[in-house]
Amino acid sequence: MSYQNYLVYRMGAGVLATIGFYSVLYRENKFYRFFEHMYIGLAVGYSIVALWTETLHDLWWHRMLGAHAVPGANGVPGQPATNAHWAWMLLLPIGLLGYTVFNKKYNWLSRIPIGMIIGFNAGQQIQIWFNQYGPQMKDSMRPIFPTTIKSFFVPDTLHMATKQAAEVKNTVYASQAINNFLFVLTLTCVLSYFLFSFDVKSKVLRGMNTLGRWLLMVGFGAIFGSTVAMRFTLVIDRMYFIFIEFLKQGVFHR
Amino acid sequence: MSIQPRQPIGKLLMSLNRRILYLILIVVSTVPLFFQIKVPDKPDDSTIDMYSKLMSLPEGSTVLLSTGWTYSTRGENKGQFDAILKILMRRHIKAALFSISDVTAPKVAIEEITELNMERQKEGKKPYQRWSDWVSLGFFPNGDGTANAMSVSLVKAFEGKQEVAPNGSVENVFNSPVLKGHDSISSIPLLIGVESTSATTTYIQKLGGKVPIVFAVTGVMGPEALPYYSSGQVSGLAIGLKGALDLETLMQYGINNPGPNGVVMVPSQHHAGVVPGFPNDKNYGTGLAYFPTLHVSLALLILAVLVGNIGMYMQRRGW
Amino acid sequence: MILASFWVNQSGSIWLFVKLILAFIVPLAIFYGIKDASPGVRRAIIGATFFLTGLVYVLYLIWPKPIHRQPNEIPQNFSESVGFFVSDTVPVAADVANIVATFLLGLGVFSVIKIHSEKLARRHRDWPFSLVLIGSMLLMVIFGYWNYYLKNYTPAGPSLGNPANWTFPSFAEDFLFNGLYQQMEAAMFSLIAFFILSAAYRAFRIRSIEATVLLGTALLLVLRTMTVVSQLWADAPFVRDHPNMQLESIAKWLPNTFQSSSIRGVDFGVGIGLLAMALRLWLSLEKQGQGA
Amino acid sequence: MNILIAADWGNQYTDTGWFGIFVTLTVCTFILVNIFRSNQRTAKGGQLYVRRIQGLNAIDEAVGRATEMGRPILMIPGISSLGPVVVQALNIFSYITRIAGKFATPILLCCADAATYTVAQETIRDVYQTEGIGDKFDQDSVRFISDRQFAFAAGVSGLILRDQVAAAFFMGDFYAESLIFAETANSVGAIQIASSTQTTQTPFFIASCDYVLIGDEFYAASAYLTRQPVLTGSLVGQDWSKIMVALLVICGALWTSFDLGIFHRNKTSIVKKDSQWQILPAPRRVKDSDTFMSHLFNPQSDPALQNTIHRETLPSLTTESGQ
Repeated sequence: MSYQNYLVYRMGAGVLATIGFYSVLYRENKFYRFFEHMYIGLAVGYSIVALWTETLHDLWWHRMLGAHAVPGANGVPGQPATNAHWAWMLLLPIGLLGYTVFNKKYNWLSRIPIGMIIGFNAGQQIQIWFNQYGPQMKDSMRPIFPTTIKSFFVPDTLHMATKQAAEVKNTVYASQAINNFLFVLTLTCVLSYFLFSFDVKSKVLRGMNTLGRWLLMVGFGAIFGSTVAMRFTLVIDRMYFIFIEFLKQGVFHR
Repeated sequence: MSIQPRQPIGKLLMSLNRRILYLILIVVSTVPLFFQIKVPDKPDDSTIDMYSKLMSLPEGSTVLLSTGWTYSTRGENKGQFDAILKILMRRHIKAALFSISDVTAPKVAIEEITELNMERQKEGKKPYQRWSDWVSLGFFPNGDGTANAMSVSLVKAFEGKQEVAPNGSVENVFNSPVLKGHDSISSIPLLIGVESTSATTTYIQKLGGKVPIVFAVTGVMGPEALPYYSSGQVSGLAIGLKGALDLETLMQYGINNPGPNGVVMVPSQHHAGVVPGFPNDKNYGTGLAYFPTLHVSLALLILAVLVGNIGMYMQRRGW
Repeated sequence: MILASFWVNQSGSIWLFVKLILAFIVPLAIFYGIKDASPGVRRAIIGATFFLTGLVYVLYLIWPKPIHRQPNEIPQNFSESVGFFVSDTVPVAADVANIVATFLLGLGVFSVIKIHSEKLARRHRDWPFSLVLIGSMLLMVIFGYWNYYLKNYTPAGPSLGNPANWTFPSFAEDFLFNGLYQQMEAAMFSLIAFFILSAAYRAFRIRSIEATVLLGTALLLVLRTMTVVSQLWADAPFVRDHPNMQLESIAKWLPNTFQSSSIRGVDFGVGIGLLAMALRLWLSLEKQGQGA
Repeated sequence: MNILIAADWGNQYTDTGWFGIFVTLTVCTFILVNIFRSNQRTAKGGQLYVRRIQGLNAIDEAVGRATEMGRPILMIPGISSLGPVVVQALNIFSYITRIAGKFATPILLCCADAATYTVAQETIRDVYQTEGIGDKFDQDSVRFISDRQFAFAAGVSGLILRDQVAAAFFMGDFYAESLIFAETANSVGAIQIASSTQTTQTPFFIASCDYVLIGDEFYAASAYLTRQPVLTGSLVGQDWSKIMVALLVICGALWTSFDLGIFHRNKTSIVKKDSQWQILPAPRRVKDSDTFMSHLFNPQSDPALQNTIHRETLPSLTTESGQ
């Protein structure tokens, strides 16, 4: 069997699986259930394979045991030896502690490896907070007053000289100032919506709260709109796979 | 939810059986695939920024190419990945491929490069060689940690990763022409991420400000990545299938670039200056292939929403 | 040149193996010793675990980082030693968390196998499907490792990049992985498109101001993606003279002005919430999180 | 002497590198101070106010319905790896489990991460034990499905369809699979309460779930449900921090506006480059990068520092990194 023929069979299996999954759109059935269980089996199996091949071998085993030097031969350059770091072994007993979780009496020991994972993760959240949000704070501090009154809208820079165009970029026009004001207002209103520990009695704050909720909906609508538009691509891709790649190109060689 | 003949029409429109909608969607997203339809495209500013960034890389430099997509988002990411790689191949830029979001991603990416190489060979061009043009660093399960380590030192982050050299020996990736001498992230001119997960956020958190970053993301990650683009943390962004089509269009026409008949096909106020395209190469891929079909599917969505609302209106009126 | 020290040994040396065995047994012995510790001690041990692991990253944030550090540079003073230590530890810490988490995968696999083998043993209604699950898992594991072995530990390994040199295990692995697994993933994911359609049909009704605002924005952005529509719009008589009225300009203005800002507003809140949660966990202020 | 100080303090504190750390520490201080205040107030018998969160009031209703129908409650703590988000989700779930346990309503908790599975197993068992119904705890009610995103989605939707869950709680980090879960649960008529820390997924939950916790409400949930002083205190601290951020943004916007000049543009004759002020040959107009806020948020490093530091290296190690 040539590789090309194999590919057609491989695609055929994929098509069958796709149809199996789509059958759930009609209703839950045995065909779907078969592929669902096969899928989970393959996925768990793959995780078991990746566990060693992608993580433990490179990150742990190789570093722990090191490697001997390989002498060069036949023009192939040799490789230097790598050092062995025994301390990596300490992680194995710690990891094994996780397995005490099913024991009623000693299950507290499983909190040690868990504590390490959560601890590292929690520390990281503290470390990265400003790096993630700082630049966004800076960007939100947009100038809310125009620096020129020559024009309301930003002029067309398409036919301008480069220097002039750069000048336009550094100018805040009235329309931009209004947009920037709306930006800051939206941000503040949305933030005020998420204040939990104040009993909002003042009318202004309450108004801001409601406005914040509406503006949030604009944001969510925009997310939905831009996402939904692209999600259909996935189903189109499947159809392309079934009808063009498999049937047209694979089976009928057109 | 079944449809009964005696129901008033308003209620009927309001409660269409979902299976009918599903069936229509399948038909609608299949039929147009068989026809070659041309649709107009006006590239987004963020994609224009991405393209100009890619085109301004010095030839022969090395970029980090993070790939996070698998078959699950093939529809969106394949087109973007192909376009980016075509640009890198044509401009002789080296790439170090790796993933922090999915184990299978490097494998998928390598298959994609193989496919593109076959295309190149058909066109009589030099293939993009593993080891001398690109290396695969594989998957890094702890994305946060790896990105953090990358900010400290690339050698430490990619420690122990090996590749097969042309003479058959397995060697450290830092011996390859791609990564030789690139010990620190500061020597890398660009990090490109083709992602379908929030690995984008990880890169911003850990590597933002240390290296210029561009992303090609799926539609759903677009809104998440957009704030980073507008704050300048990301220098360019291609979103979803539109992003793929935009990149393809830009490769065909360039930016502010007069074509053979003197007409500027992609004018941009946002980007000053002319950036050339590759008018003589095969630029279009899945971006153009899927986009017309997407139009029809979206029309169906709008129609479905309209029908539901008309039904509700009619029911309120008692029709 | 290999530097042998307390932490580093030559690969394959006797000392390495002695240390490896000790490194495995001694912690186990310690854990065995503390297994009956009093609740106060337990809490202290767990609290210390949280604190010390988190401290690495907190120090990485607040401790001055060494400037332009050279390889093998000797720290000049205490502050610099700590700085060096922390920036050396950060990449290692990531791997440590990773490796420990990987060791726990066995627990998850155990859970899967237990549930399905019980179904098999009890001849539960769905037992054939449990058989399919366990069978496909075993196949994947067998061929996955077989292929890995062939690729990495046999002389023919490097040539397996080319399908022409494949033998049965490579084909089987490729079939399971690329033929079935990847395609199933794509199929599962693409179901979302169907669900989006039915969710939009059901939920997008003009009921309240909020729903209308959401619907209106969403539709506008969908229309903008349809370049044919935006082209037609741009050619309409009034719009032609007012570029700001183009669908694209509106669809750009809306996200830039309202979407980015409102998401940022939510994200600032989420970020602070996450920071607070992390802080509480790190300092063990949370009562429930540790199950204590 | 100068050299030593530079090496001592590192380049992150030169120029405005201190600012980010300062803001982070301020937020941390707000939270810790308020936790302390809240603890004190509780000791005196008082309690802090927490505003109503609609989605959380529906928890009792959802559990009640599941009990009536005798069908299980499904809980999913997101698909991210173990971290604060998952712990918070499990906090909410332990509250739900407590109510469900009282009525002996069956629960199902599906995990997409082995470490999460470990914690969940432990947390849920703990809930049953403290409620004194430890013998009712079924180990298999907490399950690991798969750590691959869509295999997890397939497994969970299979469970939803076959077990006909009556109530579903999706809390934590959800990505694309959010809609698969929500629509599948909707098709079997389950009450759904959802929350995603991924803002991009919230609209999908809004479209197909009964109640949605938006953004930060997820983190406020455990404080709202349990009224523990530590949690409510922390919530007040978070609010202070949010107000600080809002004020920072507003003041920054005003400051930047004034720096740029209103209506007629300001000019500048000095600029900061490589953290040193330099005099320009001729004054020019102010750019955004010249503003105070820009300087504050974009620290510049001084290249001169890097060359002047005296270095000693271990000579014997220069060839081998020792790694």
